[in-house]
Amino acid sequence: MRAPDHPVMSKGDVLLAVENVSLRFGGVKALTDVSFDIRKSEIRAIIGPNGAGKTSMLNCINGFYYPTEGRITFKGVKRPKMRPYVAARGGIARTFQNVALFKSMSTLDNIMAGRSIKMRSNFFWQLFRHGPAMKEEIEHRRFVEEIIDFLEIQHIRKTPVGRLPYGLQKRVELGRALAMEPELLLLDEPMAGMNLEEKEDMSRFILEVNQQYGTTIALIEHDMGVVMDLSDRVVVLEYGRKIADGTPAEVKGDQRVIDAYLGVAH
Amino acid sequence: MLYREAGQFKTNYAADSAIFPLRQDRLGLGVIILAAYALAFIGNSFLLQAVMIPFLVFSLASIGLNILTGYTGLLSLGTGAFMGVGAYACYKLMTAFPGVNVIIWIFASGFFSAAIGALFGLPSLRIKGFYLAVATLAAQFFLQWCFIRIPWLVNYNVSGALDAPLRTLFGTPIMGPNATPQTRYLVVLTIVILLTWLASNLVHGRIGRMWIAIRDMDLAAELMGIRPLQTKLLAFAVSSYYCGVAGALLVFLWYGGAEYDVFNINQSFFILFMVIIGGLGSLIGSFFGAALIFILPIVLGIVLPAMLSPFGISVGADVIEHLRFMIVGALIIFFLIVEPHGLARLWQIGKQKLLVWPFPY
Amino acid sequence: AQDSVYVPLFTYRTGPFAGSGTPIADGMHDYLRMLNERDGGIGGVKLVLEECETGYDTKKGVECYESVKGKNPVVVNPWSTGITLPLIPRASVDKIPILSMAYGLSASARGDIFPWVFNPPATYWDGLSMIVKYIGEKEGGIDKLKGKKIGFLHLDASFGKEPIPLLQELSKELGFEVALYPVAAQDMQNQSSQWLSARRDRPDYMIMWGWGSMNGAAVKEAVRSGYPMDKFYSVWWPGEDDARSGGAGAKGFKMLNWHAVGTNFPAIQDIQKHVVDKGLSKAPKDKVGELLYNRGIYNSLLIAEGIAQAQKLSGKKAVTGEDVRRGMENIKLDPARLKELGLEGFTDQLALSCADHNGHRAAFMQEWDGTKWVKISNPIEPMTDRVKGQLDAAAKDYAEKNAGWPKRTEACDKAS
Amino acid sequence: MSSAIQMQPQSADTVLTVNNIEVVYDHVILVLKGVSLTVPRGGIVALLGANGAGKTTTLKAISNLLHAERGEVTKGSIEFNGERVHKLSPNELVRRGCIQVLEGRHCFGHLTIEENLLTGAFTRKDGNAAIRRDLEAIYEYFPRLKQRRTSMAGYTSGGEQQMCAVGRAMMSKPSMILLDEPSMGLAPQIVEEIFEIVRKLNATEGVSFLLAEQNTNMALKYATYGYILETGRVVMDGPAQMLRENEDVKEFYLGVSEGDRRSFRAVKSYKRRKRWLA
Amino acid sequence: MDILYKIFIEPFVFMGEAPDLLIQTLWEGLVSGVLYALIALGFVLIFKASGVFNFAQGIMVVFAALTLVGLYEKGVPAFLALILAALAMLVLAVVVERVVLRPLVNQPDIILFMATFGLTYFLIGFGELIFGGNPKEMITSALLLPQGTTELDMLGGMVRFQHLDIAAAVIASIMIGLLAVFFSKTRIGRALRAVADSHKAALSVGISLNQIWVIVWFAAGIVALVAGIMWGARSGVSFSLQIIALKALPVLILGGFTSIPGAIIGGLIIGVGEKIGEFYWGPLVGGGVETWLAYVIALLFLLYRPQGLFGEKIIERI
Ligand SMILES: Nc1ncnc2c1ncn2[C@@H]1O[C@H](COP(=O)(O)OP(=O)(O)OP(=O)(O)O)[C@@H](O)[C@H]1O
Ligand SMILES: Nc1ncnc2c1ncn2[C@@H]1O[C@H](COP(=O)(O)OP(=O)(O)OP(=O)(O)O)[C@@H](O)[C@H]1O
Ligand SMILES: [Mg+2]
Ligand SMILES: [Mg+2]
Repeated sequence: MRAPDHPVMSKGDVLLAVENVSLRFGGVKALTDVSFDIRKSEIRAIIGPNGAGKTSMLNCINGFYYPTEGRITFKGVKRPKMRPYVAARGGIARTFQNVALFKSMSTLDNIMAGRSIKMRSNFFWQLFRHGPAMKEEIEHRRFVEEIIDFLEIQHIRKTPVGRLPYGLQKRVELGRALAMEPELLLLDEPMAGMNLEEKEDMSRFILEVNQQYGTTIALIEHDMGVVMDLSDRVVVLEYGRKIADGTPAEVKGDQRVIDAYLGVAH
Repeated sequence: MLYREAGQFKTNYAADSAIFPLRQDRLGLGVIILAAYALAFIGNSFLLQAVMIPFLVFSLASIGLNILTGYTGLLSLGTGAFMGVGAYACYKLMTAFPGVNVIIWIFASGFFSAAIGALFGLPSLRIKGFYLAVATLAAQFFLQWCFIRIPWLVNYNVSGALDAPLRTLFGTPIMGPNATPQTRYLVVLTIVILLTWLASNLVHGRIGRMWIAIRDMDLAAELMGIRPLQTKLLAFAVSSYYCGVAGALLVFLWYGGAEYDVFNINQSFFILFMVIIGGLGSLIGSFFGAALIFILPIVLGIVLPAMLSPFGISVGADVIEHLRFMIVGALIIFFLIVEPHGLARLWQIGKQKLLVWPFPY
Repeated sequence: AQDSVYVPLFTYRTGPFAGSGTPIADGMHDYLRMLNERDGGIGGVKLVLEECETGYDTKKGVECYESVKGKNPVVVNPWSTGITLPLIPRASVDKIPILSMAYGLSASARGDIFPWVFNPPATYWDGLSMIVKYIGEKEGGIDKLKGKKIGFLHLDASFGKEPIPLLQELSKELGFEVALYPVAAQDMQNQSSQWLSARRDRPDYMIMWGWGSMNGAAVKEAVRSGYPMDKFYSVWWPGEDDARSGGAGAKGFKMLNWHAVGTNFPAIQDIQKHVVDKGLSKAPKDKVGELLYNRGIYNSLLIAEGIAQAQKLSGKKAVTGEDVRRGMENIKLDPARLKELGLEGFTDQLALSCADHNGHRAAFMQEWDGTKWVKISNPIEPMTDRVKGQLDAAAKDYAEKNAGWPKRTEACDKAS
Repeated sequence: MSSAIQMQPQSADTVLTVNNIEVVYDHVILVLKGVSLTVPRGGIVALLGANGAGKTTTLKAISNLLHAERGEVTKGSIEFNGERVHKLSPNELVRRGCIQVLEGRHCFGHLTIEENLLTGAFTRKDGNAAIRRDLEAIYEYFPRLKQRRTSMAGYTSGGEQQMCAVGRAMMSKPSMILLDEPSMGLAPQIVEEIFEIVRKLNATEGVSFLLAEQNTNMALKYATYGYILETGRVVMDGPAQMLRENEDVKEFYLGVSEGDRRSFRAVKSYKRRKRWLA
Repeated sequence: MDILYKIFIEPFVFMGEAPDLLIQTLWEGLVSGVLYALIALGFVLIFKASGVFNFAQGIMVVFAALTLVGLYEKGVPAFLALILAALAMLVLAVVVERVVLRPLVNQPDIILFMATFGLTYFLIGFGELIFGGNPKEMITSALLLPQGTTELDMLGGMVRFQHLDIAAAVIASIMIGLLAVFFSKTRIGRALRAVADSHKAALSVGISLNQIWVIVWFAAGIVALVAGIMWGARSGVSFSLQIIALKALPVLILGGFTSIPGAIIGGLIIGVGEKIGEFYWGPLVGGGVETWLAYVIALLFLLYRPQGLFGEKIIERI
């Protein structure tokens, strides 16, 4: 895979900063005054009980929701209200809690669709499927095949994703997000509904993406084992508020986190 | 055993991304196209004029609507009107510039309906599903009203209708009363094949993927950087282009003159049904759908009396018509139950079974 | 078959216009069937009758045309302006005469330009001029129309709009005002806005150009909104059912017509005897003789006459489309001939010629008395002088715009 | 490979018997290739297996929901309380006490959380008071639902929907629950809560459970018996205790190798043993 | 300037000048609105319960009315014929459920929509086969529906109220009230909305789709019968009535597919809107704007609320 073609930031710089973000839906306060940052090339976990506002946080980051208050800075640029596709083009990709694949398309096409923003050939060439259009198609196909190989999903390349079991769908979704060559990858419970073996595979992919391409990752996950093992830093939300932020070890020991989320068993 | 994937390996991505990767499929397609051309010389005028030409025209319109409804998931009930825009535009163009070959105007007329289509597609950013149908219905009724109310559109004809003046291609009349069914059929066939090929290129490329992405999950598509409005408008424009060309062909190469009323809401429904029955999101399905919805009733009209007469039942044309309605209705339901994803899917399953034949799975 | 003549009948017993289409279809069929039953056909050749159901749908109509074309039809009656239009150019190439009786393209009255199309006995323009003339006379002279207001309630389609240019010209000339009330096909049954507007504009007269269920609904709405029925006129398409639907309030409603209603003619009684009573007809007994049924008879009368004339002129028995076209150009229905046919007094005389495919015959006004139509006027001649200019211009225009339009190639029969 | 029937002798006290079923989707895709299992009355049976092994398909075959997805059982039989399942419509099955919690939540998006729960009681005839009581019980299990009771389910978070789906099934007072991945997307505390509920319902009301679960650890902790499915076949079954101690199960499903929990970071360097069917 | 005056001033001046006509226009609008609402209501019932957009509602209206009139013509007493017509709708509901809906459970909306089109075709053929294509008169007086007109002198003019229209409004309101209560306050009502949301989930909690469908199709059949009587009394009973059903579309869309009150309010807005538009502004462009005005009105409302005035919110969450 090629390195992302955005202005280079080095490891450790703040890639994304969330400052005092609040989000309300009528009476429901999904987020209240949350601040944290994500640094370049780290794996940042977001955890918290159900309904704590984790998904809403990701939705704010990539423009699907507009924060009622507060601001979000990405790569040093404070963003006003923006549409999700602008965020995507700026280098933010994500996967979804409820798989949101294009059900009728094959795995290959799903991942190819992820590359739409990288494709440039104009309508005219598309019409004739010749010249630049075909060249581009093949070039990107090569890239996509790399992802497919990487995720070990060659055997389902041409299967419509609607027919795949849940776990594989999650994997294809990751592939689709990777196809965008994002700088920031938001993963919303990528391992839900997987058994251990598959979780291990998935962890492997996430680590590899992170280490090899320096992709920054924000990860929501309920499996504490995964979170503790993979992440560099963890932010904990409860009822829309941030209750802890720190390294996995710190967070694990935090009494509030134990009360609110982990329970006794961990 | 003739239909097998085995032994056909693809060594490069270009070959693997081909629209018909299987050799047998390519062969079959060639045979069908050849047969279609051959038909011009062996078919009688009823077959060409009353069956094949309209069948092709409706197939083209179905492809148009399929791009919008099937591929992009935007329900439209304004197809009839968009076809009308094409027809009226073509009429204005070819009467204003009689010197230019009419084929050019037929292709050009599509651009007018594309523009109008895109205009009425604007609300699609906000409105979805059956609700979007209202925007297209507004188009349907408003445009139809314009067709009646603006006599300029028909060059102030007293009849208030479109007529087809004589136009030639390479010296042979292709439009107007003197054009033979053969030549018209050949022209329509060529245009339809050409446009189908282009559509197939589009839907198999980046643009097609963007359309399908919008259809399957528009929120996710947007979160992946696909601009929803642009993509939807493009679908509206391309779809209307096809409908517009189909409309022009309908009036000038099939009817040879028509009133505004042929572009009414029933026409819109008619095309929609072809698309659904044929298979949403399938080009070949558009042809199947057109065949089932348009040709089946004709066949029934011929076959039914012949079937009933041996039993000494001679029934009137009206009873035949009633039976025809009932049978077509029942068949539609039947096909939907057998395969809700349309005839195209049935075709696919058939091919899959053939691939593994003689084993069931 | 050698010794038969193939006459397809385009009918619509289905669809939204079936209410008007069915009695016409019955009348057309029964008269020709009667000739078969009673006389063994025309001139000793049997007529092969075949109905083709169009549902008043252009698509199906064209399909019908294509399917009968191969069977050498001697004449085609499209029974819909929408179907007639695409058939006009085809017919002249296929050499099949088209009989669009008092509908279709008015300009096709010009036989020299439209050699294959016939639309007797009068065009819509003739019809409009007759109504205006009649109204004028009621007012005490056509010049008395000055300052009056005439409403024109029409189907918003080519058919309904055709008379508008003439109406406007007449209004300029005679000084009356025109108010247009278009009714869209999909709103045929819901005309409250039109009649509301009529209440606002208070037209002195209302003229209707409607078809199918539009007519019945209009009568109903007129009654509902209290429009004076005796000021309400229609062209020749409403039937008894339409008037009846207005209930008692419809009394006084008037329309143009050119043939009798009722069964009081030997030929129609023959229909009852040979066809209806034998169960060969689809028409309920009490509908025989109603207005639209008899309209169908008139249509068939022209067909039969065309065939008979063709046989006479060509000397053949099994005549072709070309013969019949010539035959139609020689139709001469005078009282003597009508009597011979058992239809004495059924209709006014009609003579067609090579140049005149219409006849521009007079029609009369009839009034609904609550249960039946009553003839209330003498024949009203159309204002030919005022109409002719329009007609010629329209015909010329058509021929010009349809570049390559086939010119008349056959010679005319001078004798007629 | 041992068959379930042999190991768990069919007794009068079986609620559910699945006998060698084959399932085909879309007429051509063969998914289950002869699956047999039994659930004893008052038992908790776990159905384990990798992605795409056919767990969901098995459950849907049992609750007769397959035909809604163009799948069909082409061979074998399923009996619930001695009755052939495919003769019953899904709603009759629910009436007889067998209810399924679908994989992937499937709440009624336009209904509020409370209305969702109440639809669960659709087949009940024991009056409003009893239904209200059970509703309160569910709110007690899942306090989060009580807070969100008037929200439209479509807007609630993934975990909230999952709780809602589980609660909804419990509202029907079933005698057997087919749970498809109940723990998916739930916070650890709630996962435990759910399994506690399973145990409690099982112990106090004798409800039988068939659990398709990826969280093998949990599942085997609470289940009495387990089946392992792989690509449409049962490859192993036995009492939960036994499975927990099986080396293969430990390796693939419990993440314990050589006695220790593996780290997720370590997987890159670690090499797996062979599988059963590979 | 002149055109601006004609658009923005003149119509209002005219309203002021002839208040009687304004009232009459409003009344006509209300009446058509009620009649549109009656048809729309049938759509709503079925949509609410199964997510099916029932294209066949129009033909069901015709079918119900024809059955009633046809039976009466055969000599069946009017009220018995009414009951028999209702029974016929029950039979239809059962057959449709068995033959069409049951095999198509859990299919996409558009497929079910298409199936109802097949049903429409079938019913058209079947209906014409039985009843013939001839228009028939509604048996208004035999059903004891009031006829005649009240003319009120008011505001310097006269306003006419048809008794039949008043009756239609009353009957429609009663029916809508009953249905609204039935569907919002009962267990069945909740189940209905559940079914519309997801067939699969509804099946899984034991809601009997079959039973629900029969109930709503029957209810929609009854609504169709009432609509058929009212429309038939106004413009005759014939197959062309089914075209009118198209007018229910903007009403539905405006009111929201799922809302019973939406159907009536949407109907009134559309009815009044198009009459006022046609009457006061139509002449500026030669009239006949009624054909599309309804859709444009609906479209304007939709831009403001994409799910219709009272429709269920379209859930967008990811
Ligand atoms: N569009 C919306 N409208 C109304 N409420 C919303 C909306 N989106 C989220 N909420 C509410 O905000 C709260 C936070 O939801 P969110 O999905 O962010 O939770 P989460 O932390 O992702 O939980 P889970 O772990 O269960 O997925 C929830 O209570 C939810 O009901
Ligand atoms: N509707 C369908 N059409 C075609 N194939 C399907 C369909 N549903 C499932 N399958 C196939 O059936 C197989 C079994 O799927 P199933 O969902 O039962 O697996 P699972 O064990 O529940 O997996 P997971 O743990 O991911 O939920 C998979 O290979 C899948 O591709
Ligand atoms: Mg979440
Ligand atoms: Mg599963």
